[in-house]
Amino acid sequence: MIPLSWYLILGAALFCIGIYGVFARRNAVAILMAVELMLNAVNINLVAFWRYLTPEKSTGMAWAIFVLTVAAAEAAVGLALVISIYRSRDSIIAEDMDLLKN
Amino acid sequence: MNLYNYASQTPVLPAIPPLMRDIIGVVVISTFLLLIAIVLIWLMRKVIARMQKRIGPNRVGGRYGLLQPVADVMKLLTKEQITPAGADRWAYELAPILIVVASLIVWAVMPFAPGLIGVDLNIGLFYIMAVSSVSVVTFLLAGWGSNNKYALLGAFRAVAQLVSYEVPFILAMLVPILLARSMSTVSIIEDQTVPYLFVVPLAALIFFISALAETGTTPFDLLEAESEIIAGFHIEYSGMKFAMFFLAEFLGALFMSALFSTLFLGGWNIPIINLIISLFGGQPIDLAAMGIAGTIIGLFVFLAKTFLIYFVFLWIRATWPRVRVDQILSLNWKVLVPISLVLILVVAILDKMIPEGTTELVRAGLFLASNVLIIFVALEIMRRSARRQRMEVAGMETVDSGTHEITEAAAAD
Amino acid sequence: MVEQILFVLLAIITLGSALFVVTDRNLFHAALALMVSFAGVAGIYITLDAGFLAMAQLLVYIGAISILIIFAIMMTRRLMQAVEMPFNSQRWLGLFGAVITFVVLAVVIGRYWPIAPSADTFLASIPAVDPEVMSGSVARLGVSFVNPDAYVIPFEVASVLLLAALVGAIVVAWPKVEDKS
Amino acid sequence: MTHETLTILTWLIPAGPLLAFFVIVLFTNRSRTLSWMVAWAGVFVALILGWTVALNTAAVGVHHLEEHPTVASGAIPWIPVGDFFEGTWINIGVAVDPLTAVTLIMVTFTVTMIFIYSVGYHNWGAPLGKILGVPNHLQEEPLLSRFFAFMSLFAGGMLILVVADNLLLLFIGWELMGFTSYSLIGFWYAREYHLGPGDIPHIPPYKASVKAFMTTRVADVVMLLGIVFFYFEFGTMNFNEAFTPESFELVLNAIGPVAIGAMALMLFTGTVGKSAQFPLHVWLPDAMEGPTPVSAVIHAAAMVSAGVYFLLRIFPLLAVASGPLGTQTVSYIIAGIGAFTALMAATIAISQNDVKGVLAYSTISQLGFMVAAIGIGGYVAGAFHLITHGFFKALLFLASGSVIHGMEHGAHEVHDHHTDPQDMRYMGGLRKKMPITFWTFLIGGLALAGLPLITAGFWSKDEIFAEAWYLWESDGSLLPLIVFVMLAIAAFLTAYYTARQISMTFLGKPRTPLAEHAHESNAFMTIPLILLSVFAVIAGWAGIPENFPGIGPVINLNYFHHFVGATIYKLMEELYELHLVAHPIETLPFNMEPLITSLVVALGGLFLGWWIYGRKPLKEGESDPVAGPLGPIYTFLYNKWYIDELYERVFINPTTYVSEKVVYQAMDKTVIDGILHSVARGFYGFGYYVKRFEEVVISGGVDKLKDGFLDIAEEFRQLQTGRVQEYALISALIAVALIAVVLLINYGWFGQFF
Repeated sequence: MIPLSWYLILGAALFCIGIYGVFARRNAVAILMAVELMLNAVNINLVAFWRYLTPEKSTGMAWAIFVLTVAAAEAAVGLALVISIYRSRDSIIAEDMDLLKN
Repeated sequence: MNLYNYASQTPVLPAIPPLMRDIIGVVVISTFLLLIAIVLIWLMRKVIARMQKRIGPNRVGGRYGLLQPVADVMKLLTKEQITPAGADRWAYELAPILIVVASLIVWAVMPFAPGLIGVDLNIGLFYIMAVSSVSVVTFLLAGWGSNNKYALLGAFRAVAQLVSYEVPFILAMLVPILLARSMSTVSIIEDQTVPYLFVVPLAALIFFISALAETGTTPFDLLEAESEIIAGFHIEYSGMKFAMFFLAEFLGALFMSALFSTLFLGGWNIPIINLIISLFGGQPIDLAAMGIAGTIIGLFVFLAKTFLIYFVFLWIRATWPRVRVDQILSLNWKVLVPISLVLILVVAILDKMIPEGTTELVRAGLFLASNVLIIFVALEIMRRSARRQRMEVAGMETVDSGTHEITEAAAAD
Repeated sequence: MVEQILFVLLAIITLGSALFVVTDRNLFHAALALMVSFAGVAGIYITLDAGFLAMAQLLVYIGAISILIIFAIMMTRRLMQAVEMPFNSQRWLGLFGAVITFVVLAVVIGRYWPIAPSADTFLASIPAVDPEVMSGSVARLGVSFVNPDAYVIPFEVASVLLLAALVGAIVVAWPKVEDKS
Repeated sequence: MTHETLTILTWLIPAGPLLAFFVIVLFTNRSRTLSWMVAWAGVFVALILGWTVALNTAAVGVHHLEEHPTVASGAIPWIPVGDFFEGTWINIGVAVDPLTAVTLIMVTFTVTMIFIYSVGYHNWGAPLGKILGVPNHLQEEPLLSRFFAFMSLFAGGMLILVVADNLLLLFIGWELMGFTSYSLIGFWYAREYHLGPGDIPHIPPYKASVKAFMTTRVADVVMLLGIVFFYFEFGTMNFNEAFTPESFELVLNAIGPVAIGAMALMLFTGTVGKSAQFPLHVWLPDAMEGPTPVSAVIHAAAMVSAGVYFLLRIFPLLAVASGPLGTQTVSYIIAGIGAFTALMAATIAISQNDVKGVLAYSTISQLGFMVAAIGIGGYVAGAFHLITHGFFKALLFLASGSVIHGMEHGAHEVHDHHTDPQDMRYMGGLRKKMPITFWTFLIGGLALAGLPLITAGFWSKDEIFAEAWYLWESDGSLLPLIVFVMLAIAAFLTAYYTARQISMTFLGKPRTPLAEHAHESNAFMTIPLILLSVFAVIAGWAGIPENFPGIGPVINLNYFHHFVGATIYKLMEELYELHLVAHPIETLPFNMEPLITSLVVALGGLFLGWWIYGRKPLKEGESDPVAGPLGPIYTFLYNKWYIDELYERVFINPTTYVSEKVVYQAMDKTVIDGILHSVARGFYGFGYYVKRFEEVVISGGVDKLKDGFLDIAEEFRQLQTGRVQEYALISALIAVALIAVVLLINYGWFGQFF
């Protein structure tokens, strides 16, 4: 007896927590973690819709898998960027990375 | 598949309500494993001692030192629990629990005998991969938690090694999955009319090597190289916590041997005997159809195979030296992963090329032939590259064939 | 009833650890909480009969991504020793933004699928399908990945993306070698 | 496997090499290693798919095939004919029948072997050669990428030709091979020869390539006319649609025997050019100027086989054209040309000293065998010899290339770069130096000579002899007997010069320091030799007649005969009942005479060759022992019957004269150039004024505009703080606000919420 909306609300909540992390954290690694949370929220929605609406198709799961893939790639590249930035400017504070200012 | 109606397939204890049955199943299996670990300790000490021309434990409990492990456990239980200063309490306390949990729950999908299995997931092997990859985290917890350089170094080594050996481990697991067209351990066992060890020996070899690395036994025991980073990530642990790490290691080794016997030796099944029988035109024995007797026989067969493989583990552990960390990683990335990728490709293509209706033996023969071919080619390439490296080390130049032709050709133009 | 309790527990675990992730000062603990949150999401998948995805979640997120994150934290940990402000100047505005986003989303969801569980409303409970369909879902997934009418192109593209990410990560994180000449 | 799957796989067979060609040309041409790997990948894909298709075709079973020979076929509309919408379309498509299957097995395998071999032949891994366009001995070929690109294109063309189900697609593959053979023969475009008096006459590769291209063009034009004629009469180019009894009767009644014979002969002319039959055979010996893998792939695996394969494809047409209602002339011409070519080339081959030259002429002669067999109506015999010859001739070419490689190695060791490493007179005693090459070459040579009962060549030649003898006995026409006799002599000479070549190359003592210092080649080259030699032996066993004394009853399947015969079995039966063809596809009764003949010629020739050359090998500097006794005949043969000189006088000189004097000097220089120059001046003057206008008006205006934009931008840049999180927050807030507004509007402002 779990309504679909519960899953959707859960996904929304997770997404908003992630988005708050992206807005407010200073540390780049923390921002990456928050982004991973947001991706998870998306996956919850995909899987919930798949299970409730079209369980006999494989669409939802397939796209969840793609999101997983993208998340892995994103984590790898993002953390590599963090490390190289840390090497070059000795700081991973997102606010300090404003080379594009003006 | 629902993890929370679990072990519903077990024919034993049918009367009890499902939840009770599940709890009983979990308790029985875990207790059995935790107890068998004690036997394993004694076994390891005895076997390795024999291999090293020693007698091994021979005081406590008769001249075979049967009670030695009990004494060890007593000692470990009564030791003082020390928590290092500046330790990250969370991680430090969590690590031993998690590692034992992780090494226990993988057994959920291990078929001990026909009908005697925790739960027959249709993605059993995938479950094993996932859980064993989770167990990597615990090393990091331990290493970071116990605020200690050596522990952190050990954790780094362990994670690097385990994460990179995940790849050939999983790739080698994919080959039986391809052959059996299923990820369920039970159907893989039932599919083996010929044991996969004789169908795809290369996959078995790769799986065995990477299993050694996964369990961190010699020659890949860098994560607890006593002589370099005194016992690695669990250096700061004492008493029962240390014992839990130890326990997890033993269970991991045992699980790897059980998995090997499941994937490549036919698990509780008796394919070779059935093969011989059917060659003489007899009716092959179906243990699954024999009820409780079949279960008992299957259990014995399974345990026999498992302990055979575990003995090989001990053998290697007792005889082989430790390799360097760069050697470990280059072995993984330059040898095992490419070979296993090629292997998967070949197996898949061959599986499609063989026309329908060819008998099992012919299929097995073809796969075996392809494996042998790959092995030879790989050995040849490795030999050449090794020779090139030796020449570079010796500082020899490759023969520079001459400027003579060039002037010649220039004259010709 | 059991499902609801289970779901609520999983949701609490997930959201709580997620909050911990975005608020905790100690990044290492944040990463641990992240793992817990991932595990909670995996549990959610299991309640949705997507065991394969749950395992994939464990394998990829906990087994790979979290490990990566922890490595990054350890490699940049000299910064973490100094206790610092975890939030930047726009934290209150950010909080407001997040909350308002959640409100809007909740309103929309509430409009279409009522929150309260009651038997008569649309999709009030997980629709029952015969176990064959569920047990065959992984096989269907696999087929749809290599089926030209389904997802073979995205699948290949994803593999190329992974390769590119691999190479790119190595290239970016490679230490700068100052040439001797 | 289902019909559809098989068809898709068949479409994909040529795709691999063609794709490899484009990938190499467009992307990987900078990296030689990557290029050959890509080429290997393409050809391996072709191998796997080709063998899968072939094996699945064989799995269908002969009896079913005899009823429905085409196991896979699919076509797509390609060119609209006449009106785009109502008009018909020319379809191109693929079809697989037993003939395609066996050819696929042979072609894909040999081509793969040749690709593997080429990597070693071009010294991959050795230090890089410096000079482009000439062979860099013992150094890596600088143009390796180009080489493999063209080789892939060539293989793709051949595979297209093999799987094609219509004349048009077949012709496309045909021309692809024509072009690539041109560019591959001329691969060492900068090579020049400084020949001494005693040396073997060579012409430089670029001339050889032009010669090959031009000669085959002559034939292809006639062939194209034939195709047009075919399409005009039959109304389709698809073999399965065209070759039905009804359409044959229709066409025969419509245009009569002479015209259909002319059509057959026009198509046959293409084969004459491609398969180097007299009088258009002159290009093939000079085509040896290409690298040896090219010689192998052109003269054994692919191109020359394509001509014969084409003849087999249109065999029903030939059979009808020379059938009872047709004219015997067709078969007389085809078989006569084939037999004469076989004999002439064999006679030339006995006097050649170039190790590849001998093989070149033996190729011509063996092709003559096939064409003669087809000419007298031996469908299966021709196909069988095509397949076996493909295997052992590729083996022989690769082995000779390995010999040359070893000799070049020796030349490098002793720093002698004037002795021709291809000249057999300078070889000898290589048996000890290059054992693997020797044994494989021996196997190939014996197969070529037709060593009885073991080698593949024996079975296929014996099939041809048996066919000819049977036809002579059955309907007593004189043609098969003549063919029989000529081919017998040719086979004798074949065995003779094979023994001569093996003896001069491998036996005895080294006659020069080059041979003294020769080395065995690397594994890249030897492994294909070994694999090919296996097939050079066992390929023949598939065709042992069931009524052959001793072995036949034991094995008791003439599998090849029934399998390939199934391709047109049904069609020929129907045509035979309509009295359109002289014979259906029938199993030959066993005759002693052809067997004895082939035994005698093979063993006799081998023995004679060994007696003259092998028993007491040539000493250093000793001339050919038969040169003395034969006298002027030897000179005549040595100069290849003076055919090249003849063509030079008759065709080439007048053409060059006319083009130089009349066309170039008179027309081009004076008339056309004059007109062009005046036009150019006019446009130049006009362009000057356009330029001025552009400078003043347009660019001036653009500058003004730019300055304006710069000033605006100065103001706006203040907004950019460079902090990602701020951007994210702002955009998110805006988005949420928009959504909120939309919702409010949607739900009638503050109407019934919740």
